[in-house]
Amino acid sequence: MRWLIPCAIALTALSGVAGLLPARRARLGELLAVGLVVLGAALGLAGSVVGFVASDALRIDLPWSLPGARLLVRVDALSSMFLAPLFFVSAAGAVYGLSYWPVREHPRDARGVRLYYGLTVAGLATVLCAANAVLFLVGWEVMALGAFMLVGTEHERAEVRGASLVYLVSTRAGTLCLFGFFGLLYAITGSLDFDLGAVAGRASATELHGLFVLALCGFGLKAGLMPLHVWLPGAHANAPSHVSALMSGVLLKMGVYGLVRTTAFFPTPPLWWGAALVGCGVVSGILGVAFALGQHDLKRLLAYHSVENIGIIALGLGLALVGRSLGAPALVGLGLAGALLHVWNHGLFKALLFLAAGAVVHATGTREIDALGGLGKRMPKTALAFLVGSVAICGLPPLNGFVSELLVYLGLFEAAASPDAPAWLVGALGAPALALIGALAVACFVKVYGVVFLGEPRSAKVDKAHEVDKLMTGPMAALGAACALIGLAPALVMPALARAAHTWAPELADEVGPVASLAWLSLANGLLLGLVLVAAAWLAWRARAAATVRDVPTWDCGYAAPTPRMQYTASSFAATLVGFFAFALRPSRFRPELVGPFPQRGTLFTSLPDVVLGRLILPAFALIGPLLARLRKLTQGSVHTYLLYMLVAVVAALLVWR
Amino acid sequence: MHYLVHVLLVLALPPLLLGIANRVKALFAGRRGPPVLQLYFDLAKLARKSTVQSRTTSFVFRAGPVVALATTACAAMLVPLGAHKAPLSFGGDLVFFAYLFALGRFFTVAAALDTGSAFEGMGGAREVTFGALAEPALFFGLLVLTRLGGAVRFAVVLGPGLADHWVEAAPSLVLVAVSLFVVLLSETCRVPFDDPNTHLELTMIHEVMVLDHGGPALGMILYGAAMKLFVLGAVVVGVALPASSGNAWLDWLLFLGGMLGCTVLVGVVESIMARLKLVAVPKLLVTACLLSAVGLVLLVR
Amino acid sequence: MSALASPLLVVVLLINLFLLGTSRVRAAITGAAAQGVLLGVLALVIDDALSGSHIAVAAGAIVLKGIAFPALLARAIRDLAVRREIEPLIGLVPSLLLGAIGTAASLLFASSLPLAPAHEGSLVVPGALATVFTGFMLLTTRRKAITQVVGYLVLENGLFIMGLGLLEAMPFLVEVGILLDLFVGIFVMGIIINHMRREFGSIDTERLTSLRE
Amino acid sequence: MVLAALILVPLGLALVALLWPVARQRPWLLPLGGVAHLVLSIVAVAGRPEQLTPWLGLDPIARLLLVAVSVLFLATSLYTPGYLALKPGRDQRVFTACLLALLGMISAILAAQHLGLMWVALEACTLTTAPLLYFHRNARSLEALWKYLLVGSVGIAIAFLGTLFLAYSALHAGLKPSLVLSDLVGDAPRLSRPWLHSGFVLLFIGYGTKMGLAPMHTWKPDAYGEASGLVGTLLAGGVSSAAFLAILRFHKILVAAGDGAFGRQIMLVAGLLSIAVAAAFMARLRDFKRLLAYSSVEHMGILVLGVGIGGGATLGAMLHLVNNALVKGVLFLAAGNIHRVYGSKRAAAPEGLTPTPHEGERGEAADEADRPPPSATSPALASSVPVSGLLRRLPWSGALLLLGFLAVTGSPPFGTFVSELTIVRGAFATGHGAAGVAFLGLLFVVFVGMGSTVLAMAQGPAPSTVPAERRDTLLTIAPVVALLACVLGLGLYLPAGLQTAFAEAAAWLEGP
Repeated sequence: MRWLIPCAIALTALSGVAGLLPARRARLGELLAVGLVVLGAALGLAGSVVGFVASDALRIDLPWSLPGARLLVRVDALSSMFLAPLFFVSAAGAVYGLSYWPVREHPRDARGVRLYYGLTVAGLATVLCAANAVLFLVGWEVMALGAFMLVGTEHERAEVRGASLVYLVSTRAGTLCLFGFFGLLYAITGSLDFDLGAVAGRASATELHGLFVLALCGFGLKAGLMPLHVWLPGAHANAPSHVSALMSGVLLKMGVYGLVRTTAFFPTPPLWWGAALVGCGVVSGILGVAFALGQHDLKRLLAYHSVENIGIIALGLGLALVGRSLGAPALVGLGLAGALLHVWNHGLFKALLFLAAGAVVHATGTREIDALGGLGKRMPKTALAFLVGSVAICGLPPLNGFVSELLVYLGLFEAAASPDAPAWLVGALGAPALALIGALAVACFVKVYGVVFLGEPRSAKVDKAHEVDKLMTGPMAALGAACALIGLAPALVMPALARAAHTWAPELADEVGPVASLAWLSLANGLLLGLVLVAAAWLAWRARAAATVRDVPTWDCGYAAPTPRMQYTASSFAATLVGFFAFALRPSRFRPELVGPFPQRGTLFTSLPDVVLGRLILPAFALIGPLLARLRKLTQGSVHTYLLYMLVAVVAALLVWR
Repeated sequence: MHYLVHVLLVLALPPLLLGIANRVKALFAGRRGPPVLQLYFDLAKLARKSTVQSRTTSFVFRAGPVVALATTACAAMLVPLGAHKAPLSFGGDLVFFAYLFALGRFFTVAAALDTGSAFEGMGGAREVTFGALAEPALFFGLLVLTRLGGAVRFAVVLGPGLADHWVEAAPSLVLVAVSLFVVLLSETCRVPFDDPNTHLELTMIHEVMVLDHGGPALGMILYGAAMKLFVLGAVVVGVALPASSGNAWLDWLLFLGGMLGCTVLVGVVESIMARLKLVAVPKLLVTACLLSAVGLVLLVR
Repeated sequence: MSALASPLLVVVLLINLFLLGTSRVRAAITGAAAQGVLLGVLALVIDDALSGSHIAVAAGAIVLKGIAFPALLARAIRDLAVRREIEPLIGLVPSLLLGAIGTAASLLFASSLPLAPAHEGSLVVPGALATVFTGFMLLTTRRKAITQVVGYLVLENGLFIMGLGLLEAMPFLVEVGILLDLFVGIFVMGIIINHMRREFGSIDTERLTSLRE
Repeated sequence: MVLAALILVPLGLALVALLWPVARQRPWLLPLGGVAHLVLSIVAVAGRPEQLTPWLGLDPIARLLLVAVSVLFLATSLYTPGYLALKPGRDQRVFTACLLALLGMISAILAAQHLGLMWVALEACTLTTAPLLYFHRNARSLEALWKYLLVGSVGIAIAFLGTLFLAYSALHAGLKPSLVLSDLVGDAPRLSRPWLHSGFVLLFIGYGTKMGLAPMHTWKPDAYGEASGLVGTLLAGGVSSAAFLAILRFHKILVAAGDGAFGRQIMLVAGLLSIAVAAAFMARLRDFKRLLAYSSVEHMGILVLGVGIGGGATLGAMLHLVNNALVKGVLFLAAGNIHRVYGSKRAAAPEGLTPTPHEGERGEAADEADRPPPSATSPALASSVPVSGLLRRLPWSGALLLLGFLAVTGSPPFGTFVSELTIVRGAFATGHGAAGVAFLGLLFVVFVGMGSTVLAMAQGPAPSTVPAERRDTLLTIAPVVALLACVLGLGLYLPAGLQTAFAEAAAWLEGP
């Protein structure tokens, strides 16, 4: 029992080795590798269930000879909260990968993909059950580097190389922040273990500020909080889709987990921590979805939605922190439960969306939204999966996204009703922001779904697309079913949430959030579905009663010869909304010059590069690089100069230190 | 018993409201106008008609009207009519209510895009754009109401306590009522946001999205739109007219009176105002948002 | 401490200035040789008692520093037909001035260090520092590789002076090792100069700047 | 006896190598020497020999380093026959002999307890390296050699002056001047402070030159850039580490004198300066061998910084000493393989960190790194292609380079991670928070600089112009894999013996 999770980690870590069978036996190796991942995931899921009910049964505490290290494995409800989606999504992704990235189609890198996939999953699981900083960081980096190798799978393409370098640099920046964080924590507590008790009492104000800033940067970089999200769109867009699903669905959440876990060390955090997190959440949420609106690349668009959803999670977590600072358990419970449930939900629906997007890419060979269209008829299962994912990610009832957003909303309304100025400000800022985020998400996903799956195909390749096979639709079905289950019966997951929240803030009562109203929500959802059924049945009955003519073109206000090219494009659809946010998004337009009565053929092209990366970080690099290069003038090859440096060093050192 | 009345009113009354609004407009224009019950006749006729569907469309096209109507009907079950409780009430029903409309919008716009027509795409784009701006305005209003009421449910915020709050926080509530009314006009696609009477595709929002629908589906759309007006009107009336007479049946009459007033107001606005230019629409919605926000600030000051 | 030591050290310092001021390579080599011989003599007179190690060190210094190295270097320039150091990097007069300033600074620095009773008032420490500085100056300002080697030699001479005060701290074996290292070092440098001539046709170190960022 | 054997056996083998008649067999003397040395080292370390003479003995740090250098040399020596087989026509006789002599000299530095002897051995190291650096016999290596020799010799001379100052500090205190370490440590409290301090400064700069600390590091890129990978390995992992040990021995005297803070302050500043200089010079550096040289400068800075911070960071520095020595082997040997196959030391242009015209307006900002450096114009390299696509073209060497890069930058779970984390938390725990933050920031700059170049090499399409017959061989890969495994092992598990060895080393340095 104790070794359930470590066994799962070992199985997944070694799964890729099984995949290294010689080319003749590649398919067997592939099946073996995926089988191991699935087996490991099953053990892991079992372990995470145990973690909810009997955390102590999974505790492992062994000495480890490295300085400061201990093999301290602890699976409490908080870990389980993150472990469960990890294992679920990774198993789904692994099965999907069998058909999406087989050795037969990718002889050069499919084995590597499977190897790194297993390692990444193992790293993720290690992060989640480590209760010692050294173990945590080992898991952290295995995860990050495994994902790096996965992102760089198709490194022959320059775009992929760029994305993987940006990812590597970003993840290292985060890891270094964590070095600092744990170093500082060690300086305060004298230990690198997570069983710290209250840190706050022993730390000075400056140290507390430092700790939070380091944690926010380190974990925020991984989570992709705006403006630390720079690596995210490129990495998600360029990785194989099941990897994108794993990264977006689970890997980002490690940043959230880190924040949740480490803030739990502080029973009364400074108020500004929560406020800062809420601020980050609002910015990430709104700008994330705004960026998503302007994207042409299906997977980049989904990636920006991850930024948005992480923003929602940060909003909930920030609310919980504010609640803890102010001693308001209602805020803590609702905020945290909302954030944690959204971790599950986002893991499920974003993985679903990425898998569906991957199916589209697999079938059509393009990620360009404006080249797609009409896939709903050609890939009905994929289209349905994407529709479910879209409705869920927009936070619309009756699916799961709504439940977590509802919890956050309830917390925000609660905060807004508080007499404390910081609390009601958080509520007054958060609730409308969340509403705006939701509405923009609807706009964005209607756009994607409409342009990709509805209407007519915009290119010949798309026209010939076929539905993907069962290995790919199966995982999508499983994820979609999970979305629906949580949406329709949210009360089922409340005990788990309550335990996790209780682990985070022991002062909370055993029950967080309005379980009763969630039961009512199920009823309301049932009513909604019933009404939909009734209306649909009526319409079907009427359609049968009166003849329906189907074989006609779209009316199009009487235009006789509409072509697919005349359809509304994704860019046009989002143009007005993107225009509203132009101050932050800085979209660029390439407008053809039309001159004369018979102008040349021209193409309007808009693009929405990442502002933080494109306008801030890369220019900064471009600025600093030559500055540093200028320093090189100091070593122009003359040995005289070098000797002079030594003389200067001797004289200066003797003058300074004697 | 009263729940039954609630359901009956929700099902039967909406088309009448549109008839009244049209009659008001006709009066303002000095015309006689169509009969007040015209929409009932239209719906009956549409339900019997056959349909023409483009070969481009899929099941999503038919799901649009279905979901739009179902979400509105579901929302109607959440809103207390006057002093009477709603059949369905739970913590967070306000949020559920708001998101139901978003769900309806999602499928309406998806259905529009399913036709592959540039016109309907354009309409869809406008719909989601203005919807995105109306949402924060609605939530600012809800914030004010929940802060006054102390819980996130219609039963509380529009409950008996509201009358007392009118005494102490009248300015905030006035602002919120106005803001909600603006949201109502926007959500139901009335002037000054949209003109339900015009058929000039390029300037329309809602009408242009449903160009390809016909027959029973179009009937569902029209019925759903009317019901939406009814539901949102009930919310506005609930905020603006929190009076309770003590007698249950008298309360129903009071509510109907309120609805009549609200509908007449819609008609009046429609008669005395011109449709806004599309670029000016966001400004009005932001104004509504600010009104509620000011209401909130007044409350916590 | 013998009375002869200080005058000898003054001569050493004068040779330093001469080395900084001369533009002829051969003169520089001769100066270094003279300095080497002087150091050998200095080893004999530095302590009142004369021990075996003193004699051995003196002999080693005279043979290596006074004869072997200069001969090696002289051979190199004969092969190369190098006569003059072209204008040093900072000019002869400035380098002389800098040398004088350096000598003064060395005196100042040495006076800030507390001296052992035996060296009270002697020029051993300042002389050593000034000579090291002179070596450094030659190394950093002279273009010809060969003059740089002379500079290195002078620098080592400075160390030698310093070491004279501490003869008893250095076991004989270590002393031999040091001289051997020095010998091999100069020898290797000589070989490199030879290769350089073959490779570049010159021993001007200004040419050796292709390795850089 | 064992200690003497550690020095004399390699020297004897060097002599044998000079005389051995069969060229094809000669390189195999190296693994022989490596094995013998490793066995002797283990005997020496395990047996804890009594200090036979006051001159020779192993202090705890030397114990650690001896084994590390021995392992490093063994790996290098196994690599060498494979390497030399690919370089026919070169003077293998002197090369082999010098490699063995270098091993003997490094052992001598490690075992020397007399500071004069240590100096002699270090200088001898410099001289033995000269023929190794001139192995390729071209103008560039000659230039590198000249700089190496001149800068190194002058540095060593300064160190000698410092040694004399130290002896003088005893003389001034009225003690019998001695350069035996244990005498000096014992008399430390009575030594004359001004002489001690000035002496330490001089020693630090002198031996710091051999270590390659900024600003005395200038020889390093040139020498490492022109040296073959295996010579770079021994210089970066062996000689530099030994020079660090030399400094630590003087620091030990300072600590014993109760003046540890003085030394630490210097080391703190010098460490940060070295890391900063290395970081600055690594930015956009495409010549990967010079890049590795700057990485060596950086890591010497980290070692010095660790000791400079003191407290728990000292243990980190000790760990890093061993880890860095091993990981340098991985990097230099892998780089050697790559250089040999591609015939180029220049990495392809990295993607991703320069704004494209679409992604900002600075697209056309002059990228100075894009201008070919003077080296590219030399005829030997003019025709060579920039290195890219290693993972496709040279999967083993490419993967080793990538992993070595990750290891050298302190990625968990490599040993370097443990050491760097220990240094960081030591910094915070001893109140050097600013130094800790600066350290982390500089590590990031280093990572960006090094990462963009290494990635540009590892990734991308394989160039078609590289001759197909050049590929990785077992002998040029297996030793490197073994070294990498050592580094990885040190990051996962420290055997009890090693654990105490590290603790003892730190305690020796910090303790009375």
